[in-house]
Amino acid sequence: MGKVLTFGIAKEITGGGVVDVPFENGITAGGLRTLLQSTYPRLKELKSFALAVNGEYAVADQLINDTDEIAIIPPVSGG
Amino acid sequence: MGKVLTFGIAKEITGGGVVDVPFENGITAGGLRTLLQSTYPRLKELKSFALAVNGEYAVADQLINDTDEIAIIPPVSGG
Amino acid sequence: MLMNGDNKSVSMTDIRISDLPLNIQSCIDWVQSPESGGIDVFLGTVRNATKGRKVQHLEFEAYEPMAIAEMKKIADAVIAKWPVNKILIYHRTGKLAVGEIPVIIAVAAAHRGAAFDACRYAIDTLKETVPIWKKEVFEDGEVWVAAHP
Amino acid sequence: MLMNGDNKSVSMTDIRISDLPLNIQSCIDWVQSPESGGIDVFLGTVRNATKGRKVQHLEFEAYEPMAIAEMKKIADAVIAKWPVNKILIYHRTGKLAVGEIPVIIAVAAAHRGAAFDACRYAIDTLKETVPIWKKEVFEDGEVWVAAHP
Repeated sequence: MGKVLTFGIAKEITGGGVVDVPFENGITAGGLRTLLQSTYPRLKELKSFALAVNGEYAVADQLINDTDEIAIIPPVSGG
Repeated sequence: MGKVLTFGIAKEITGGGVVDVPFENGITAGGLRTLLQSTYPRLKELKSFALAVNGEYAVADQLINDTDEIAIIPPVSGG
Repeated sequence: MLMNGDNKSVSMTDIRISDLPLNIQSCIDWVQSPESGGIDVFLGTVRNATKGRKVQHLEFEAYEPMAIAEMKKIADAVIAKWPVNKILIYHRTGKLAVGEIPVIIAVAAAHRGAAFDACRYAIDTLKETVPIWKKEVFEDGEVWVAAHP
Repeated sequence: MLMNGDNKSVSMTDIRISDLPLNIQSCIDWVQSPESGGIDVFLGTVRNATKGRKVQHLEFEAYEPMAIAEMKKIADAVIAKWPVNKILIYHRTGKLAVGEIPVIIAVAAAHRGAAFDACRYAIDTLKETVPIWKKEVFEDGEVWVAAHP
């Protein structure tokens, strides 16, 4: 179980700025992404979304622990 | 005989902001350019210079009258 | 003054996220220096319409620590790629009315080519990588920009 | 309001030569409009050195009526080539100290690509065609820039 920060449309889809997600320590970023999509199916409607771990974009095979700061990054639109 | 406006280094070379130049009506811009170079040989040391007639860059075969506003345009360096 | 690469890079860059209006003149004053011959400044401005739909206002949200880090990466890449003297990147958050300025990027360089290239790279990259999100609010609804295909 | 092509072009452009300092914020305010999503601003600044030689100040001289006409041609070309909303070109004359701003070009457009391209075209062309001359004054002499090979 870990906390996941959400922003923009992901915050609306998940219903909160921080959500609890039941993942095991050592899950990959790719695995967590799939878990998030099955927990919140509307994430699949997005053009794309990335995960950030400790403030950096995560790569798919990166391992994640519940002490990491994890965030869902929907398509960015600054500027 | 007509008046020629001068700017920048051309003003220094010719010794004045407006100089009298003894040309005949109907001289071409190219002809006036040659006349100016023989009157003020230091103009030949410039990287280039153009003539303007009535506020427009002149082409070489353009005919000039003493009622035209004529100017020597040394290499520009605005900005 | 002794400076290592990192300190030098820090003194050449000013990166900020704020919910307050940006003072353009102050931004320009900061990047200007006697060594620079040209400054390119890009200002984003809130348009009144998107695809013919009238925009009432925008709302910007940032994942601030990561957004600052990504903006710093952009500034560092600019300094590595072009001979520029200073780069400033400010982005606003919160509610912005039509005509307000969500982003300003200012780049000063000895020669203008580097300033233009670096400024354009910076805004193009910011729009691709920096975790900031914009919601367009219309009379009859709202849309998170670029969220859906 | 009825407008023909010429009047429209005039209302989209602000061209000026002045021996007074330029107010950057006013320039930006003038080009900004609710239809624009981006503004690119180029500022020329007086550098403190040329080829290692210390500059004391610059002096700018213009053949004013022709310079204004050439600057208008640039603005008209910009409007013909790119979808921009407004373009402003100001150039100073007279004596300018290091750090002062001889030229400002500001271009507003719906999308940033046009603003960048147009602004860069405008300053590049200004430096080639507009009859304005710059003298660099050093401690021990002075040089009309670009005059000699």
